[in-house]
Amino acid sequence: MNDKIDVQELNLTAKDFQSDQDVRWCPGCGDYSVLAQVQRVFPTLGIKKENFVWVAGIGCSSRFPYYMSTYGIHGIHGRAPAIATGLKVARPDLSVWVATGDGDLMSIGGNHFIHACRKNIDLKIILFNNQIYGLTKGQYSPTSEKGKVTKSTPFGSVDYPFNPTSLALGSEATFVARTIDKETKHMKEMISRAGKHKGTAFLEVYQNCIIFNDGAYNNLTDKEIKEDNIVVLEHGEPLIFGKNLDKGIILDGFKTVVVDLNDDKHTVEDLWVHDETDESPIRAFMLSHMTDDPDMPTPIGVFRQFLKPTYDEGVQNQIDHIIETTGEGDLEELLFRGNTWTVE
Amino acid sequence: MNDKIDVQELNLTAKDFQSDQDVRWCPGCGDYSVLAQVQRVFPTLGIKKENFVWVAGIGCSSRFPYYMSTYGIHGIHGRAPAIATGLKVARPDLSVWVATGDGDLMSIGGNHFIHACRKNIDLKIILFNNQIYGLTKGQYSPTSEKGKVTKSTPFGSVDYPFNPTSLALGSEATFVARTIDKETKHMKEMISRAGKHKGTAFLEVYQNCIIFNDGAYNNLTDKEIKEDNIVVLEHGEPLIFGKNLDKGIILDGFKTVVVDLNDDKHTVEDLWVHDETDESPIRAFMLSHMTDDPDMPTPIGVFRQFLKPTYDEGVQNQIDHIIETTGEGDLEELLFRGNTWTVE
Amino acid sequence: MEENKTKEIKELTDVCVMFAGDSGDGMQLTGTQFSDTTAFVGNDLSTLPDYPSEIRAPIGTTYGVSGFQLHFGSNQVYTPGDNPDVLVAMNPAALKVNLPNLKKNGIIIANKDSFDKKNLKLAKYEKSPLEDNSLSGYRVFPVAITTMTMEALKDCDLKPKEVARSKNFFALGIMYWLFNRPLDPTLEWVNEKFGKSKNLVCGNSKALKAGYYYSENTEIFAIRYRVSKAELPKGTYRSISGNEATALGFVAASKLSGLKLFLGSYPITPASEILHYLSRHKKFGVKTLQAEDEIAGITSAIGASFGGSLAITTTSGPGLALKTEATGLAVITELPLVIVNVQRGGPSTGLPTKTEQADLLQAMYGRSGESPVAVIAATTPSDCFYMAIEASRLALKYMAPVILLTDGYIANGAEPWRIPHANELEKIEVKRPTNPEEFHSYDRDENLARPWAVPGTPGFEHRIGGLEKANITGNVSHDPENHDLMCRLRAEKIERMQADVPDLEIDGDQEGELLVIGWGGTHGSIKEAVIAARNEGLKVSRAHLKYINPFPKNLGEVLSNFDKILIAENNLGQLASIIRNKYLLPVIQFNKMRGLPLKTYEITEKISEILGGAK
Amino acid sequence: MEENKTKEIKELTDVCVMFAGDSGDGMQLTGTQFSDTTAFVGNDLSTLPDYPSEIRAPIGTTYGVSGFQLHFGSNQVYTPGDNPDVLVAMNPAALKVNLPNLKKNGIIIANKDSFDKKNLKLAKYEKSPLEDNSLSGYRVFPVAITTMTMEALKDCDLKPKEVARSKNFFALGIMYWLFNRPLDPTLEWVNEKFGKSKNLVCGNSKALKAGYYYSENTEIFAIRYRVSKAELPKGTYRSISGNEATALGFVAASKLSGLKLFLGSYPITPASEILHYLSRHKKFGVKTLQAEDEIAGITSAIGASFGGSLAITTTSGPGLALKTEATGLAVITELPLVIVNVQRGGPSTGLPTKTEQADLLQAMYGRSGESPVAVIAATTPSDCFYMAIEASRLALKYMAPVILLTDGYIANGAEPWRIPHANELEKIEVKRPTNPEEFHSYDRDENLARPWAVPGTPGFEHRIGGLEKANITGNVSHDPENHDLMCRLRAEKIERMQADVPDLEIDGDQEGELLVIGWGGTHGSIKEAVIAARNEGLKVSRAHLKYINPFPKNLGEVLSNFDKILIAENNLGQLASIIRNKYLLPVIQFNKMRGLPLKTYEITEKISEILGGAK
Ligand SMILES: Cc1ncc(C[n+]2csc(CCOP(=O)(O)OP(=O)(O)O)c2C)c(N)n1
Ligand SMILES: Cc1ncc(C[n+]2csc(CCOP(=O)(O)OP(=O)(O)O)c2C)c(N)n1
Ligand code: SF4
Ligand code: SF4
Ligand SMILES: [Mg+2]
Ligand SMILES: [Mg+2]
Repeated sequence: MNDKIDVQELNLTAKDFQSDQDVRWCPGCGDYSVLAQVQRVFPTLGIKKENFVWVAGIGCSSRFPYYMSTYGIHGIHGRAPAIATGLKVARPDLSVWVATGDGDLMSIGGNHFIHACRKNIDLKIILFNNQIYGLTKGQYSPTSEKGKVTKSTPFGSVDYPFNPTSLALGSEATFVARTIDKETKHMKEMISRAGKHKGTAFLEVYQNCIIFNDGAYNNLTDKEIKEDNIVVLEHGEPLIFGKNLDKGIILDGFKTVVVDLNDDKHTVEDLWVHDETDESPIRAFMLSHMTDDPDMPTPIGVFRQFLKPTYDEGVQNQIDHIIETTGEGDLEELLFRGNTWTVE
Repeated sequence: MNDKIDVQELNLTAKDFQSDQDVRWCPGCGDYSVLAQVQRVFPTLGIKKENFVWVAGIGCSSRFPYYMSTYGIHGIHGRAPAIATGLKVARPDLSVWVATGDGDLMSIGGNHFIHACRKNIDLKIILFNNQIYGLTKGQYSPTSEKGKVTKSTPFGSVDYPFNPTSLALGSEATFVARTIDKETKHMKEMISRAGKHKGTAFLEVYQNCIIFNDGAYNNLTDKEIKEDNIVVLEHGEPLIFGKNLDKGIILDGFKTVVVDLNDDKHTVEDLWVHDETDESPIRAFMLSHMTDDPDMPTPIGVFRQFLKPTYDEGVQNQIDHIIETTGEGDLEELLFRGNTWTVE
Repeated sequence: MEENKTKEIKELTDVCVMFAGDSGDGMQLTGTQFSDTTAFVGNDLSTLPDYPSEIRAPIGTTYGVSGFQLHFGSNQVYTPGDNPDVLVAMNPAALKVNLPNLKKNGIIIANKDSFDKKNLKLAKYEKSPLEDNSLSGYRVFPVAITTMTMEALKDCDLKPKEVARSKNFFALGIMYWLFNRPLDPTLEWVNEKFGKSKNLVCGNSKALKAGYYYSENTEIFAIRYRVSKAELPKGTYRSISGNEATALGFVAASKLSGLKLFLGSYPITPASEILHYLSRHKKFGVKTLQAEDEIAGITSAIGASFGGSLAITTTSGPGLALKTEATGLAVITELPLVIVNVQRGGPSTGLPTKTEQADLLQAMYGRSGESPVAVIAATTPSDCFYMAIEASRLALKYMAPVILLTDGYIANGAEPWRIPHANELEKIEVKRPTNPEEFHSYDRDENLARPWAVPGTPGFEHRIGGLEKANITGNVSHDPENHDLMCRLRAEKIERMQADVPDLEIDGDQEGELLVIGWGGTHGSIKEAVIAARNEGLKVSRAHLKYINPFPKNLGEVLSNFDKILIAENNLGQLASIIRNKYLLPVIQFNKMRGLPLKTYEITEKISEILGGAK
Repeated sequence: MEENKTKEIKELTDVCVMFAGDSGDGMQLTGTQFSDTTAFVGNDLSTLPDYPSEIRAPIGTTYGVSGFQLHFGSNQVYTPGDNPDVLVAMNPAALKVNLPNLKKNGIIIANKDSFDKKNLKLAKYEKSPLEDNSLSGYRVFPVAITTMTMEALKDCDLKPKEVARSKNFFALGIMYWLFNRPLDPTLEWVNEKFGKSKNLVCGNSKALKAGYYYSENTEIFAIRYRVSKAELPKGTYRSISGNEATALGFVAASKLSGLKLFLGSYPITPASEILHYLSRHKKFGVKTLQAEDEIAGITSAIGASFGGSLAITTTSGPGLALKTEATGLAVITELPLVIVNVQRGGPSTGLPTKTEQADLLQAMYGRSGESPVAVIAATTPSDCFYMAIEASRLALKYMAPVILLTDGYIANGAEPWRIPHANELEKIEVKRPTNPEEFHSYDRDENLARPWAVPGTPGFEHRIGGLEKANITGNVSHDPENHDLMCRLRAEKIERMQADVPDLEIDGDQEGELLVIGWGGTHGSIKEAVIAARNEGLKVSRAHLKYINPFPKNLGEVLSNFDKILIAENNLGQLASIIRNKYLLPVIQFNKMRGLPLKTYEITEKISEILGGAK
């Protein structure tokens, strides 16, 4: 990507990123909050407005590009990561963002997702995970909990959900993070960090669908209880949580255990200190698995950030190197190359 | 699946599983060895011959069903897990096996693979991983190492490979194992264990493609060095390897470290003891990541085996329960159900 | 219920009404209740739900308007009507969107309370149309629906939001009064639906009654209308939508064939309801798999078909596109499979909630290689039931994939259906090979069908797959002559289905100057248009195709008996191109692609134009 | 090289030879060398590689036979020939498979050493056909190729395996002698290819020479043949296959348009080589992405197209099927995109290494909704170069997807190509909108193309996508009339391309009794068949279509000038159905689906049959 430009010089505001189209999500939908934060973060990234592109699939959340005044493409269901891959590989100078839903990315688009992660394409993928198919009016999704009663599972689903962060880590994603629609400040930071990462940045947003899956994240958004159910990951900091910041997480072999900092058995020193930069994804994978564990709080924040060359720059470098060392291609030479003969 | 039948009674032999079709792989191809072991294991599983079905996609390896005298379907590229899912859900009484390649399963078929794992469909998936596209004559695959020079990457690939076992674990597969084409005894055991697992059983076979990627696994098959490069996982046993069984693996926090059992610093007691039955996939994930680590030996064996209800039985149970409690459906009743009125 | 003697009652043969409001106003529900009651009192009817592709587009905007159109009468009714006689507009946006369509001098019942500054602005009205005389060509009845509903419900102990949500029932009450319909069916429904919450029962019942009695007791309406019972064939009836009928048809086919039903599907508008309906029928052993995508939907069905199930997959256009490759696998493996495609507006995502008929050529030709499949189409909501059975029968008898085309209009629309008895439905025979000695996987019976041996049957172990197979033996074969033969056999097999296709019937004279032809869901529009043309004194015949591949045997002959052929389609001429190709006839086309059913009057005009005007 | 004066030399106008052996015997390489040398000496030629779908099917079996057929002559040569005059059979299986095709009295050069018990049994011969008189209708030359190669190479210090692999060059040496070709080009090639290994250079050169001198010095062959230079247009030539030409064409189009080339593709036989060739051209800034599947292949290309690249995707039938949905997205977003489909035998996996023309209808109609694209087809290996440029030009000028059809035969087959100079190729103009004030994303120019504004350009930020868009503004629109309009505009845009389509030329009389029509890769077979028919005294004209959608302007008129139209296709009549549909003409069809090019003589027979026999 181009060198960052001075933010002052760009002089952009959130308003500059609002498109002239009316936003058509249901009143109260969690998607609004993501839109607002993105519009707030974009002016701060040091990237020219015309160099942002939003790519989406199909779903409520995938309407996102229409509401941004950047370049954008509303693609077909599940294919946003692949469209974005082509765009980014062809144009490494652009900042390419993907807006997608849990059906779009985890169901039909699963393959493109894991391959984008594997290749470490420099994309920012924002997953609006509402654990439901919104746009098609409420079927269960691959992130819905087992036993979910929906239109397509009237007696409860019998399959197990994906944990999107685990899948991303299994696919070797270099930036894996999570936030919640209601935690706007936290979300803003996560979007900004994703935007600054070089490589595939995967940000899962827990998003409430007020119509078809209202309250799916109540335990993480209800003011009364949320602090006991969320642990905020911060690099270099111990894993502390709870209303009174009196709970912590320690490691017992390969098990994470919640401890009470008020009993005299444990102090802050004993706690697991978060290290997001670890090259090995093991720690991040453990954190991710805390999500599935009813005894553990749900982590939000950056699980992992690790830098390695991206696919798109690899492709570009190969070309640049060859042109540098052997010169640019000449069509005439190419046409007449190899075994030729002449008829007089 | 039906209750197992007495093996004696079935009285099947390897020969009973050989089809009348000539096997058409290249002489020396690693696929032969898998075929031979499968034909040896099948008579021992206590399943009637007519209840086995092989499903495959497209690729050299995917020709597998033609060479077995069981029921079989040679599908289309990448879709074997989905075909097999439909078959198994419709017919939970069958033992359904998938033969697939690294292109078939990890490239075009990635989505069906991760969803089969997620749902825990009772399938046995055998991945013939030769790190190359064989049938299409030698393009790199998603498991090829970075920098690989092939017909489609004449200057070397710039993407990173999948580690299939990591991906399976990220998708919550309940049985994850690996073996090597040349290790026939070990392979036989792995096939047998996969066959006996209830749930998605994923077995990766390192398979040599003698034509397009010969020697990809030389370090694991060359008699001279292989013992220093492989660690065989056995449940309840410490991780020991090396020609003289004098190396071991210990855990240093989240890092695996190779130690020399001959120096006086470590004894067998210090070593990591393999526990394949752990509910949490963290340990298995660490083992899987050893594969990517040049300082560590490559694990073969069962990384993880964990039992939870399968999707196909969940579907069947729901139906059985409803029929049991409310009776079988009556068409006449269904047609005339709800608001009706009569015109005289 | 007593009739109010003081008001004039006018007899009508048919009426078209439109309920329109915000996506959150419950218009679909209101429309459905009115339909059910109307069916109950014995009218014939046809409906057209029409909603935005957003779930709840912002309140008060024109693109958030949800509508439900309903046409009912004392004669048979074939379409939801071109133009409503009555418009119920719950807010300014609803008025704005639907006014252009309303008949001259039509009735507008408007919720006066919602015509406030905010809503007027959202609908982009400068002034209130209720006050600026712009509606002078209509009979306008502004009613303070919101206020009166609040008033009526004040004792029900409901939250303001809940009260607001009940105002649609006040409007429904008005309409019941106006068209002389009983309240009881809806009151019963309310009791059943909300039984658990006394307050909601109170609210909805009171709102309904309040609307009714308000109309009766005030002077606002001078006239009431009566639409007498239609003369319908004797029998027991229910109201049914196309998607529900399709689902029921497959459950029936499963029973009739003795095979378990398997559906592999991925949700997509407007096909998802088939998945929803079928997933309820566990009692019938129906297995539904919500797959990870459309490809897994069809390939899982292929797996289930190999396993011996009656296997189906359901989708809409973009999903059918994704199923093309796998359909080819079903063709070459010669497995029975039904693919239901509920057509919607394309190309690509297009107009996802609107209707269209433009997937016909995709169904016919959208596969690699010579890859013939049977293609049939349902004509009305209830016809979906029979065509689902028919598709299953053909697939099982000929061991081949069958594509059943319906469309968003008949899938969502509803009509009264004279329910057949289970024992009136013909059984579907399923043959299984019995002698392992003589078994060859690509042997053929008199219909060219190969034997269907299923896993679990000892002695019949065999392998099938996507590589070309030798005829009879089923071994992989690269033999050039065998490939040529197999390509022709697969095509021939579909041709042979013609034996099962009923002759095409002509409505009207068997020969003459003009025959109007359509297929699938345009049945009602064309039928009504032809009736209208005849009423204008025009001589015109009509035929409607349900079998496209293969065509009915007599189609060529039928066509040859008319001087001119008009083909009316909700696409740019797809059936026309197939007919031209097969019969080399210079057909005339009528094509509109508005995402809506064809307008009857436009077809009538076209007929009139061809025949040189009304006679 | 001196000619051997003692042997008779016979002059021939054209010869068809077949090199056949085990998949591991190097027959493709041998054939290619013979072709290159033959082209080098100035013959015209046409080739047909034919190999099994297994990589190395078990040695000695009939299904493991790999063949390379080559037709060369002193006149222009249009096909690889129906029946070989000479068969080189490296083992019994190769003889068995190819004998049925050999001309009566044809020459068989057989590697006697391989006709041992084991190989005879593998080929299912009871006795050696070299000894049982069963080949009496042919001129058989059994040669101990293996033994003599071993003898010749004993000083090269090669492993036995390497020696065995050189025997194909011994056979090649025989053929060079027999047909009077120089050894030098191949010797040079050997030096270049194996330069690093002295031993391999030694082995291959010695084997080649040994074969040559063996033929010269023994009495085995009494006659040599000469095929004189063909009269070819002046210029510099190279031998080129269709896939290589396609790749070169796109590199050229990239240069001519000034756009970077992006290929998103997934490997599939017989299209993979285009990916292979293009991935080498990094010097030209070409970016190739080997995608995870065909859907990612095309959607990544759509992304790249949005980003301003010349974007293409390449595949074969089953892959085209997977690209259908995304093609619809390219249609509705009106982005330039070229989709190359190298057709192979279908349906499904079918005959993956064989040729066929049965994806035409899929290309035309295989998408949901009304989703028109341009469809053009290349006729010969070298024509692929020009058609790749043409496809790019149309896509860029009209902002629309273009499908370019080639097939396995022309993709793998090779012919001499008179190389054009880069400056002879017409530039491709690419317009970019310049005034942000006046920019509307669905505005249209005189060709109905919308403006192509690319990310990174300030002031032109806009959104496109799969939902229907309002004409001009490009806003999402559910307006019924707009949808109808847009469906018609998209169709009209493709129609307008007709302005760029050259008139169809007729080979032969401009009117008459019979016109033979074909399209794409059957060009050579039909041309040769028509020449043969004329040689029999029949009057017949010929025309070959390269543009199918839209057709050339004058096609209707051309067709109307003939009493009868014969359409010859390697499918069951796909072009015929389109022509019948458009022109309502009762065309006669000639269809064969054998996975091979059409046989010239069969078409000639058909012509003769239609015209009532030779005159
Ligand atoms: C090929 C295809 N299949 C199915 C659909 C129907 N469809 C549209 S969005 C969607 C899923 C929406 O769920 P999600 O991605 O979670 O987004 P949300 O609406 O919840 O934000 C589906 C199944 C489609 N448009 N295209
Ligand atoms: C839809 C489709 N795309 C592509 C192909 C071509 N193809 C056949 S097999 C294959 C990959 C083979 O690699 P792998 O799965 O690793 O199997 P192997 O041959 O190595 O055993 C490909 C790309 C195909 N047959 N169908
Ligand atoms: S349906 Fe749910 S996800 Fe969609 S816009 Fe409404 S609230 Fe949001
Ligand atoms: S090409 Fe490779 S994988 Fe395929 S059969 Fe030959 S050796 Fe085996
Ligand atoms: Mg969702
Ligand atoms: Mg492979």
